[in-house]
Amino acid sequence: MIIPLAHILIFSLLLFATGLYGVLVRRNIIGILISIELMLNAANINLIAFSKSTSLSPETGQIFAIFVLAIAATTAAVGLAIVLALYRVRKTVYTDEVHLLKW
Amino acid sequence: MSSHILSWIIFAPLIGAAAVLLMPKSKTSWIRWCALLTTLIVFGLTCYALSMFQGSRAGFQMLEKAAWIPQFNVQYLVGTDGISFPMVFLTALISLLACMGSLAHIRVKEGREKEYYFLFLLLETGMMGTFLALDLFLFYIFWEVVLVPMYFLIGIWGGPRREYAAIKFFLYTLAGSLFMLLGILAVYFAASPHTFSMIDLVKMPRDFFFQKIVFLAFFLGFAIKVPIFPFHTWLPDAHVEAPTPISVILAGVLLKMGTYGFLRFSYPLFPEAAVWFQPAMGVLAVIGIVYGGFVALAQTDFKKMVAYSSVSHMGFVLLGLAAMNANGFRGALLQMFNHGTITGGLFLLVGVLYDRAHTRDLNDFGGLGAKMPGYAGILTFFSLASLGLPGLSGFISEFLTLLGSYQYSKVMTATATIGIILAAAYLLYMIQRVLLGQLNPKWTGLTDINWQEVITLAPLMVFILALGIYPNLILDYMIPTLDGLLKILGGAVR
Amino acid sequence: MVTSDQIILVPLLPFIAFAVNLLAGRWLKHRAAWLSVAASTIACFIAIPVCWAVFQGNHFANQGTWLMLGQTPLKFGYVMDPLSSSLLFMVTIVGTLIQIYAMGYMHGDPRYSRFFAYVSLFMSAMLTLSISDNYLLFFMSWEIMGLCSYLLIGFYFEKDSAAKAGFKAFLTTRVGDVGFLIGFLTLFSAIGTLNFSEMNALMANAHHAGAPLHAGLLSLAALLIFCGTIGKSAQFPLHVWLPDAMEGPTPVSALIHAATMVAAGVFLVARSFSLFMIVPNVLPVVTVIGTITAFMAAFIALTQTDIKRILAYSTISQLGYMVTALGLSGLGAGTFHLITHAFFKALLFMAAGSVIHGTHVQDIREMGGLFKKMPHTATTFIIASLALAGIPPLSGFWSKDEILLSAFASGHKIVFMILLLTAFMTAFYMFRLIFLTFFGQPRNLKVHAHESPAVMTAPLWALAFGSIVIGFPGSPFMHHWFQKFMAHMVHHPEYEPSAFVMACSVAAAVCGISLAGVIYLKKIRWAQKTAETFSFLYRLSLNKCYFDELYSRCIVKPFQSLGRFLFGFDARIVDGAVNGTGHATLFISAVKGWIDKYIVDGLVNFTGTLTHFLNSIVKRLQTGFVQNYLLIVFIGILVFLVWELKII
Amino acid sequence: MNTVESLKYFIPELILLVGAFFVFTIDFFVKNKRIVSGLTLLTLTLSLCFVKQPETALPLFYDFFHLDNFAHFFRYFALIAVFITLLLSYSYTPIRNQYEGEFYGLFLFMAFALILVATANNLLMIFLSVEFLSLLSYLLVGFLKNDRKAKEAAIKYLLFGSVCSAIMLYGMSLAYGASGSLELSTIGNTFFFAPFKPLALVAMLFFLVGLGFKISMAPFHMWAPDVYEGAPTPVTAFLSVAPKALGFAILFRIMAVGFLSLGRPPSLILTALSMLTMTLGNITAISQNNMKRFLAYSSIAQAGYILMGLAVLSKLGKESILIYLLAYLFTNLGAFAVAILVEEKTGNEDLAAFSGLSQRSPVTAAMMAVFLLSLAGIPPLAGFIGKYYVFAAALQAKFIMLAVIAAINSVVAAYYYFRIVRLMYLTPASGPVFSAAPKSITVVLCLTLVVVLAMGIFPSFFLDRILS
Repeated sequence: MIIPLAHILIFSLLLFATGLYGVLVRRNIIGILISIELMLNAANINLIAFSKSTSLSPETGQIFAIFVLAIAATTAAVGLAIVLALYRVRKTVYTDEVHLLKW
Repeated sequence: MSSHILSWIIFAPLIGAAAVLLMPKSKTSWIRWCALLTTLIVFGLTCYALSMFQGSRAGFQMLEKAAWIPQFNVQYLVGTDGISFPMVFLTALISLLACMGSLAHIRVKEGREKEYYFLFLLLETGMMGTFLALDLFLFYIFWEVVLVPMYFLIGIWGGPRREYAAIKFFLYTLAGSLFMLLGILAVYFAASPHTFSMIDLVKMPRDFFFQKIVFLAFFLGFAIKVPIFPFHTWLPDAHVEAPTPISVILAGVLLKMGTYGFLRFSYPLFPEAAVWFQPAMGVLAVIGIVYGGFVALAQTDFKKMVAYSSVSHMGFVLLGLAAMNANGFRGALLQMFNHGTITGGLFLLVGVLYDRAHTRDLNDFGGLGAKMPGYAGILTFFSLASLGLPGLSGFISEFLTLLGSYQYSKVMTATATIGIILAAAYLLYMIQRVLLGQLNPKWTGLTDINWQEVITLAPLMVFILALGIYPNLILDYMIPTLDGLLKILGGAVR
Repeated sequence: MVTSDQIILVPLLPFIAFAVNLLAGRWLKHRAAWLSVAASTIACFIAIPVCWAVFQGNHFANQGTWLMLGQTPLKFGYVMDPLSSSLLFMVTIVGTLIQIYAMGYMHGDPRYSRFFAYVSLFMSAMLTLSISDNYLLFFMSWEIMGLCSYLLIGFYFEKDSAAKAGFKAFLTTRVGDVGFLIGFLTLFSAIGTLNFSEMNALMANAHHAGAPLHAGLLSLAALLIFCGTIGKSAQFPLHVWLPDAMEGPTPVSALIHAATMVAAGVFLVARSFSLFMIVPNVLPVVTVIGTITAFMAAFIALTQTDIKRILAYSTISQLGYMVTALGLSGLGAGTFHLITHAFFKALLFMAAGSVIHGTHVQDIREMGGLFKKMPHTATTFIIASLALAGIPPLSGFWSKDEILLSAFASGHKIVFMILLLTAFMTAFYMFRLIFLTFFGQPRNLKVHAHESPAVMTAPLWALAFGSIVIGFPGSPFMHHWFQKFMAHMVHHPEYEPSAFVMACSVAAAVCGISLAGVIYLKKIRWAQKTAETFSFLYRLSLNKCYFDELYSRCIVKPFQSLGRFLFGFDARIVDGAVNGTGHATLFISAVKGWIDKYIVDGLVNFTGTLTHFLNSIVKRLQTGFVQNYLLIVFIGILVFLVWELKII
Repeated sequence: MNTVESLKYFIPELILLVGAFFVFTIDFFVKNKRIVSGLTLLTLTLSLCFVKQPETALPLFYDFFHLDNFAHFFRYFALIAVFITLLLSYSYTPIRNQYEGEFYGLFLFMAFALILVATANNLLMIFLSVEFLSLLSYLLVGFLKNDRKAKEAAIKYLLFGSVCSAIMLYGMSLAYGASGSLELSTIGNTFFFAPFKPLALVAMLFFLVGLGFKISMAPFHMWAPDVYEGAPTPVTAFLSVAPKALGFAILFRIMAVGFLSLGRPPSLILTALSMLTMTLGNITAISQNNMKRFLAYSSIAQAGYILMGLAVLSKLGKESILIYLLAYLFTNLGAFAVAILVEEKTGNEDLAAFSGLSQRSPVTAAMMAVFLLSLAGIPPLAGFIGKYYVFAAALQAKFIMLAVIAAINSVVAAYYYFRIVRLMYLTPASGPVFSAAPKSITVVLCLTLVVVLAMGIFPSFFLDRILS
């Protein structure tokens, strides 16, 4: 069965939107980090879908996706490290409690 | 070509400034004498250049040329002609006197002489460069260089509202000059080959619509500097707050940069647009004359009154420019010079009084004529020159201006003459309030003007008297160039 | 032997005296006066031979380029023609005599040298004006005279009234001067020259051709030039400064405000006579203004009590005579009266100064019976008054007769009647002054009068001599030499002498004198009675037609004064244009200052305020919540997406 | 060009990599951190020595990297920026702790990452290098231990940056889908054809988000003030200059190669963004009282001016970006050097610390005044040359409205720059008199001052080298 490209794209767009929504409304930083992962993965799905359908050399998109996964992991790692450090000094992981810097 | 006299004139103050910078802060007398010596040398150089200047020639003289930023075809191009040379001479003179005035008047805050004289000399370089640069880019650089020292000089050594006045002056002028920069760039890109050199640019024709737009851009820059109504409100503040010698420079030289800009750049580059804007310029000039006069009349602050009188008098310059005929131009350029000497002197005199009485409230004085006869005489002299008494220089420039503007528009001239009556009114009213009447017992302790101050004022008086009696002394240098400019504008020399 | 070019020395010498006195006055002290008098005397001795040569029918002129007006050179030079030589003759003599007199009068003044410096400068300017050959030079010296007038009126500047009077004088005349300035600018644009001789030639050509070149422009020019006269010669409605100018030292009043400077306005019209003759509709204006001035001033003089003010109004009145004469095309008559008037009016002032010097009061009601105490002063004063009243064969008779003749012969009967009435009033008020001052009994015992020193009385006698004889050149005894002499200048109508006019003139003068004698020597009550009967007219005259009060009333009770005056409407204009100039404009300028502060500056400040306002909004976006930032990013993306899709 | 061939053009980068690892290793064993810092400087110097101008544009590593004159300029730029930042860090007390060596090592990586960004020529490489840069930045911002503000700044930076990266990545996927390639040139060629234009525009917008975040372009600038305030001051100095410049470099490359064929719309959008950025930056800067925050807003506004050069997308525009960035590099680092000095001496980050500086330390005040004037674009200083160039580029391309808005903005900018000048010169002294400045800061100050002046007075020398 071949899933039409449009379906995949709509799915990825929904995934991206979900991620964006999560980023905008979650208060927990960990949650936001996870939402970011969703956004990255939405892009990944796009890349893979396109690599199959339109690309001259299908492997480039897929390789890109693998790199993105790696980067996502790194971002999460750094992010969690910083969250940890933040928690150590501020005793919170909620964005609405982190607003010392403003105006 | 062979001698670099103009470059020396421009950069000698800079060398002096560097020397001041290298001196130890505590040696205030060294610093003072160094500054005075520098201004004196610049004046000497200017006199030397005067001896080389050929008044009968119309074009640029003593040109010096070197590539500066070849990527943009920017040249170090300086030269002088009958329009700029009087201004250079005026700058050298006023700077020298202002420096002498600084020695006498300025109560330099503890240990800040060094900064003061450094900035002062830097300012002189900027002014000289502005008047001598013939490359638009170079001109702009010098134009801006003038601003910064002025900001500090007003801001640090000024009166109680100095910070406000300084930043107001700075921002106003900067706003104008940025638009001028856009105009300069537009001219540059419209020229083929791209160039900033006035010598080449003058020869190129420009599209009429383009001229109008760019004329406006230049106009904004120059109008704020002059200042033309309604861009004048920075002037009273700056003048009032600035220390005396700086007011002198401001009135004596800086205001002229605006009108000089019209003569040097706006008119030759955009002759058709200039003609198109002629009525507007004339109307603004007349408004400035009358308006400045009225407001000056209402002032109770001595310095503010003189400041507003500048608005009125610079209006005459603009009126002469707007007339666009031989007499108008001559009157305008002469008025530029004369206003520099006269108003410069008036500001010095305000300073003399302020140093003694520590107030400038006109209503507070009275009867000083008996107490300070020397001061009274000199103040009366300058006031009379300012109100255009024949025999003193202010008259002849106003007369030529009016003659010129009469050929252009009778109504404007008639309205402008209200300014003459007003000038008499506010100046004599000032004299009445300061010098005449009963002596206010508060001022029994005032001493008369001293020799140092008289020496500062004397050269100005000599010029005022000499030009009033025989204006050709300076007009001879101006006429060929101005007539040449008139030909560019398409008018016949009548 | 004097060559004509040495005439330049005439104004130059006093100028040198001025410069030296000004700079070195502190060390010269009383020698300053000698310097000025010497300069003036030498100038006199240089000038008189040249004038004499001109009287013989010669004509001198020379000029050099001073300035380029466009391509036209503007030449400055002198011209010695009948007109300028007459004036020069009068000014040098009268000026020198007054300066000699001033040596005595000003003796002991702390600013003695300054006084003589100013007077010398004035002499220099007046002499330049007399011989100048073009409008610009004329105007320049004209203005410098104005300055000297200002300085000398305010000479006792510690007195507020003196300072204000100077201010008023300068400003009022300046209004006229500006008119004059525009006037000759207009003239220049019409005929392209400012030179008198060239103008005369052009006008003569135009006259022969039938029509002037630019009739409209030239009329305008003539009217505007006449504005200068109105200001300088204190004609209605700009006359208000002259009475106040009496705050100055008396020699100044004699020199500047009686003999010379105020006459310069008349001289200006005489100088421009070819222009006035050729343009239509201007001479009637001149006549009307002159007549009104003559009558009004004489009317005011009737009731004044300050000795100098009476003389000041008398001067205004006589200047009105001269202007009327010129307006009636009587160039010879006007100029003649100018010369004679200078002599006897200067004498009157000097004698009045001598009285003041001797009594230290100025109010004639406090004087009386001074004849015995100051015989020289009194005698000369009476001689001058007789001249002024027009008693033959004194000089004033001949010149006044000429004016009346031109009014009569040219058919202006109303003008003639008014002038005759004025002559009557003139005689009356002069002799009222004399009888109150020199005759009767001393009314104030505190006044201890004494005769003035010789340095003052000698010039009085010299001028008295002049007042007697100076009229002869214009009299039938010398076959109206002066009028013929003037006719060389510009073609103008001449009238046959008329015995009727002479008789009327003498009758008016004699009536005036007798009436004054009857009232003020015998029936002093009549004066009061008359005043009560015609209380309206009396008060009008006493209050100088309310010209001065009008202004202050306008400020205090603007509406009260509205219907109250005979000259209400005119006075209102006066108020606006002259008296109130300073204060009215102060009000306007206060408003303008407000505009400046709130509107013009406000626009700029508004930009600043706007920036700060935006700042306060934009700043609030920076909440510190990272998700708000991301929301803004999201909104930004949406906005730009929509926009992008629109521009495609 | 294959890997082995490419390596010989890659020596400076290799030196940096090796140096970085070496520094990390040494840091374990050495107690005297001066040795570590010396080593970092040595590495940078070595790297600088080996930088050679390519004769032609080189497609390194199978055209993953594109080393042309443009990239070459940014190699120098990155190395100098890092070099100066390190000098600044040496005298910055809060960094002095046991992790000091790590800090230096991270900066060497940073230099490496910057060069990668400058040369990247492939969507994959662009993504990777930008992410590398971002991750390093997050770490450096949050470097200070137990600093509440620093940690907050780091987490905000990370969240904001990651979201923007994700959006950009989504855009990349769309571009890839539309063109079927990750090569910028191929993408550019494909977009020439009409049907792809809407998709291309969306992709471009997403690129603008990801890179606009790097260059702090409004409305993607919101992180900047908070992060700048929270980060250690030398890092702030660095962030305000280097990543921003490299962001411009890569954005220009993408716009000029990838999206040039879209014609006018990109220019229009960039013009709007430019106006928005400079206006927002300037307006907000007016009321700031914290020096770092103040400079953050100023740097946002400056980004707006540089965007003018980008918006016109012409040759002159490109030159104007390079020149503006160079002037900005030295001026801004100079200003930060003074800010660090003042912070060190007074322990206060507020603008008030500058009041009366001219009496307390005339030389420092004078230098600061020069830097501020240069930022305000007053001739004859470097900043003016930059501003002149962007104005020239805008006018040449007839973007008159943009130029006028920029001119008005310059006046507003002058107003707030002069606030500090006023504080330094016009208000009475308060606070301690300065003793001698640390040597490293003195070096930085002298260097930047000389360049700022020289570039203003003899710009042709610099223009020759940049534009050749």
